[in-house]
Amino acid sequence: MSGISGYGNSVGVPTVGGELTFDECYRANPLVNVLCVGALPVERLVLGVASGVGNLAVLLGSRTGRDGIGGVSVLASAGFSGGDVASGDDAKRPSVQVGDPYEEKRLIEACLELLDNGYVVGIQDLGGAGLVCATSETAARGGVGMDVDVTAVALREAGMAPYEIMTSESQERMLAIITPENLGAVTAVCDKWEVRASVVGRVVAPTLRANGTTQGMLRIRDGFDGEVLAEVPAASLADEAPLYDRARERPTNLDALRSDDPTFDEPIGSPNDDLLELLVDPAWVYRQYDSQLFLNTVVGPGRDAALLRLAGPGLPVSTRGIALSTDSNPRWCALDPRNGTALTVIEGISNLACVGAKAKAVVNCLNFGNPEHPAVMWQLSESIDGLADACVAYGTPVIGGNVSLYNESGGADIDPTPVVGLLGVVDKLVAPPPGWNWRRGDALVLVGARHAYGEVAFPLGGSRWATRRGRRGGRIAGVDPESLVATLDFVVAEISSICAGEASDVSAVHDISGGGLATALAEMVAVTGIGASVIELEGHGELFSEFPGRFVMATNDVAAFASRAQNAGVLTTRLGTCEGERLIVGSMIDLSVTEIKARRRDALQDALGALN
Amino acid sequence: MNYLVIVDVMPRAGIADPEGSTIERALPALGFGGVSNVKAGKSFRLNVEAESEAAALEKAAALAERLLSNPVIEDAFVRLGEVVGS
Amino acid sequence: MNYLVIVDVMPRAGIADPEGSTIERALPALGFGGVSNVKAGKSFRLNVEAESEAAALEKAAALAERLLSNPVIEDAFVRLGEVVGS
Amino acid sequence: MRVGVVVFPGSNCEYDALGAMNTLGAKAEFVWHSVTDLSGYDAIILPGGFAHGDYLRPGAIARFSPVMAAVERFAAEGGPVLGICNGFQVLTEAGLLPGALQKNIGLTFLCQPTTLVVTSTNSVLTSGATVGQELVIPINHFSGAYTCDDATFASLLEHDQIVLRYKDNPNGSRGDVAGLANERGNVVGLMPHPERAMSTLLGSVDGRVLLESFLTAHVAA
Ligand SMILES: Nc1ncnc2c1ncn2[C@@H]1O[C@H](COP(=O)(O)OP(=O)(O)O)[C@@H](O)[C@H]1O
Repeated sequence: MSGISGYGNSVGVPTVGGELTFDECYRANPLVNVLCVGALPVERLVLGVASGVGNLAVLLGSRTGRDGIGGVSVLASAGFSGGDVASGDDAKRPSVQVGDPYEEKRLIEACLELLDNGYVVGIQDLGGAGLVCATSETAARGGVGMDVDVTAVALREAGMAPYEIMTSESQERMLAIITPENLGAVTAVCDKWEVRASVVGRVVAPTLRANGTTQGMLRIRDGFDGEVLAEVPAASLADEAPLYDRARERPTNLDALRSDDPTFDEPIGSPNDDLLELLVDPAWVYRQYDSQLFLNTVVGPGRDAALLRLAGPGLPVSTRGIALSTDSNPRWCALDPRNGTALTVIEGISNLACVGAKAKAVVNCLNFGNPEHPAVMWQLSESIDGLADACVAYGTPVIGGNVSLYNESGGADIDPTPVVGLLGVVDKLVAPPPGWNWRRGDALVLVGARHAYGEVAFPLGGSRWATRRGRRGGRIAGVDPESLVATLDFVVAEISSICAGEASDVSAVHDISGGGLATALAEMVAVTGIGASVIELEGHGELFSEFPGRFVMATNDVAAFASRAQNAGVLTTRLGTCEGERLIVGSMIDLSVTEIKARRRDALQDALGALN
Repeated sequence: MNYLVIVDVMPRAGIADPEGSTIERALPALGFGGVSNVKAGKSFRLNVEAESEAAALEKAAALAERLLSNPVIEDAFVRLGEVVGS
Repeated sequence: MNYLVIVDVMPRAGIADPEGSTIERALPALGFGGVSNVKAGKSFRLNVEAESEAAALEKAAALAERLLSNPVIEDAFVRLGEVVGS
Repeated sequence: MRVGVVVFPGSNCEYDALGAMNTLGAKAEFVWHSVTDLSGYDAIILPGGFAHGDYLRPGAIARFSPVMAAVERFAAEGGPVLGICNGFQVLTEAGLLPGALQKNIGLTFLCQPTTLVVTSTNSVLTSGATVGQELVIPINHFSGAYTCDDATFASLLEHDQIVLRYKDNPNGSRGDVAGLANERGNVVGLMPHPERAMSTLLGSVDGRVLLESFLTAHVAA
């Protein structure tokens, strides 16, 4: 959190949302996934392509140190359990990176100014495998060769070997391809922002091969006209990587795990106490992040999805909005990586619907254990299939992502943790969506199927309720895409009309996800400060079962609302009324608003309290 | 006895020190030429209850290692200040 | 000559030191009893080009006063490290 | 009304401040930190962000930027100067406002709405508000706990320089100070972000009364 807060706030990127998951399996393997969204007019798009023989490759930003050398190629492909890394020669270990948001901020400003002025032919960030990667990829995409002078790279440490310079993963660097005529102008912009700029490479013509085809070569040299230290076809590093077909095997204990289902035999206990235990307000986390910079955050962290005006410094005025949601559910995915991943996507789409946004695109980060373990490879493969299934069913292309493998320690792999990020669009955003603030007297309606699709009406496998009791087995819900799509479209239509400034009887909306219906109701109670009386439900399963694609909505004209839903082919159930100072759900839940608020507010701080 | 112990925590050699470099870059404009190699770290002062100077230093070193510094990126230097009282 | 100078910057007496107090509060739970009066500040190391030790210290003191510390809330302590080179 | 919004390397709220000023009908433009002449401007804003990375202490390096000597002259001549968040920190480091801003008592960054109480209208920022008026305006900072010695605090009270206080102190600020003016009232610093409270779509319009005061201050002066 300090990393996100200290770097993100300072570099000037509002952190508008997120997801927080605690589980024993991350004890030695904490995961942090970051999704960053930018906006630019399409005509200003510049790609990471080197072109134009004679053009220069300019390295911008930080000096290069021994940061993370071999990070991608060595650490990422070695399990830490083997001891080879831990026991390695200390001096050879890569330096840990210390981020410098101030350097990055100046680098960003300089790059934007270079791009605005049209000084740049191509540009790429330096990430895994550093300069090797950036130079070979830009050259390969441009079908050209590149000569790189390792001695031209500004260094932070003395005595770095050429391979260290080329593979260093020092952050806060960019590689820009420019024409020689623009060098002076580029240097001037960089000087203004106090950003270092050194010409480290030249675009050269591809070499003609014996068979008549051409091939761009990446040549690493000691001085531009000096000795050639390495020479490889650029494409061999960029796109011609070896393909593995690793052994996959369905985990042998999966059937046993799935049949150990808390749905059927886990004692009911006290629903009141259970509900209080499930309430966690992540505000303690997100208030450490600047969520408002640039004045576009209409819905910030803490609700279903973030909603921003599609605007920004230097962008044309628009009344459109973009919505973002990130989701993951390792509990589901451990039991069924394929459907668990699909359900995770559905949860993301549902979150977007709550702020009136139609899902347009998905990104993902696949966090898995050691893929050399056949069971992990099977999970990975299943999860990707589940993602593909969901994206086909709901028309949401996967436009990017990342992979984090070898999350293993002491021989134990993490639970499969695909994290999805969804981007949605609101066509007209002139008023905020309703949020969770129902009014006294409003009718409460469950929108979407009351029962889960499949054999069990209210599955508890993989639920937070069961996990808290140490029950990690069971089955998760199935999905009926057709009724789901109708429900999602209905909610989007209802909420987007409010965003467009139209009058509506709807006052609140929240999707049902982690912690089930009871948790969704309690969260809304905590935020509005108004209680609710809800009908008797079909047992504790209905309180705590988690299957996405359902919403709690509040309306002051339930007849009109129900008929709109019916016309759209969407199921609704009248849950009760917003009233009083208590949340009462049939005979199972009876809690005061004050108690719900307090427990939710303090849960995280109490749990993590030691240092605060 | 009660010993005053001072713990300085500095970035390790080879680890980037953005704060130090930023200060160093700013100095010439402030009229401070001839200053180089600026490193920025932390300093802690604590009163440590112990049997002897050696014991106080040992306790502070353990504390420095476990809590006050991140040994992956920082070195801790522990020294005695003057005795505070008994 | 080039002198290594160490500047410690500490919160002034009477000025709140939330970082020091937080560390102090956390210590017993981490098994470090008998530690009190924790103060948290900063430490800087610089190479100062000067004619003599005294001149180096004087330059560093001026720097500490003007830039490295905020005299409204902090005290600066300047001392020599070992000579770095000539 | 020409408003100069000073941009240091590392500033990040400059667009927001500029936008707020322009929304209120001013002609705002950016002033790069190396500029030494502010004669064309009627008012100056030091916006939020992390000038020079906030390294060392927030504002510690920025106060030495060339523009600050010009800001000092501008203020000495009675020109309205507003420091928002990081800008407030720069003003205290530069000695244009007394005291200092320390880390929040909880040692975490805080981005959240706060309720402020107007405690003095004796400043270019609060002249259009009324004493006792409550305003909901977000804060967004790590080092926002105002501190000063007893003599300074007594003098602040005596000269009615505390212009905004937190209703529910979020950061350990001495005397709940959220915003402060110099004796003359033309230099004001505050930790909350009035430019973030300019639109119902984004949650609050309570920043308007403050920024409108600031814009009319020049005319009144
Ligand atoms: N899980 C994934 N799903 C979709 N696209 C992916 C995934 N993993 C990687 N990609 C895409 O492959 C490209 C290379 O990814 P990566 O090697 O992680 O890039 P980088 O090192 O620049 O972050 C990127 O365009 C990325 O979006």
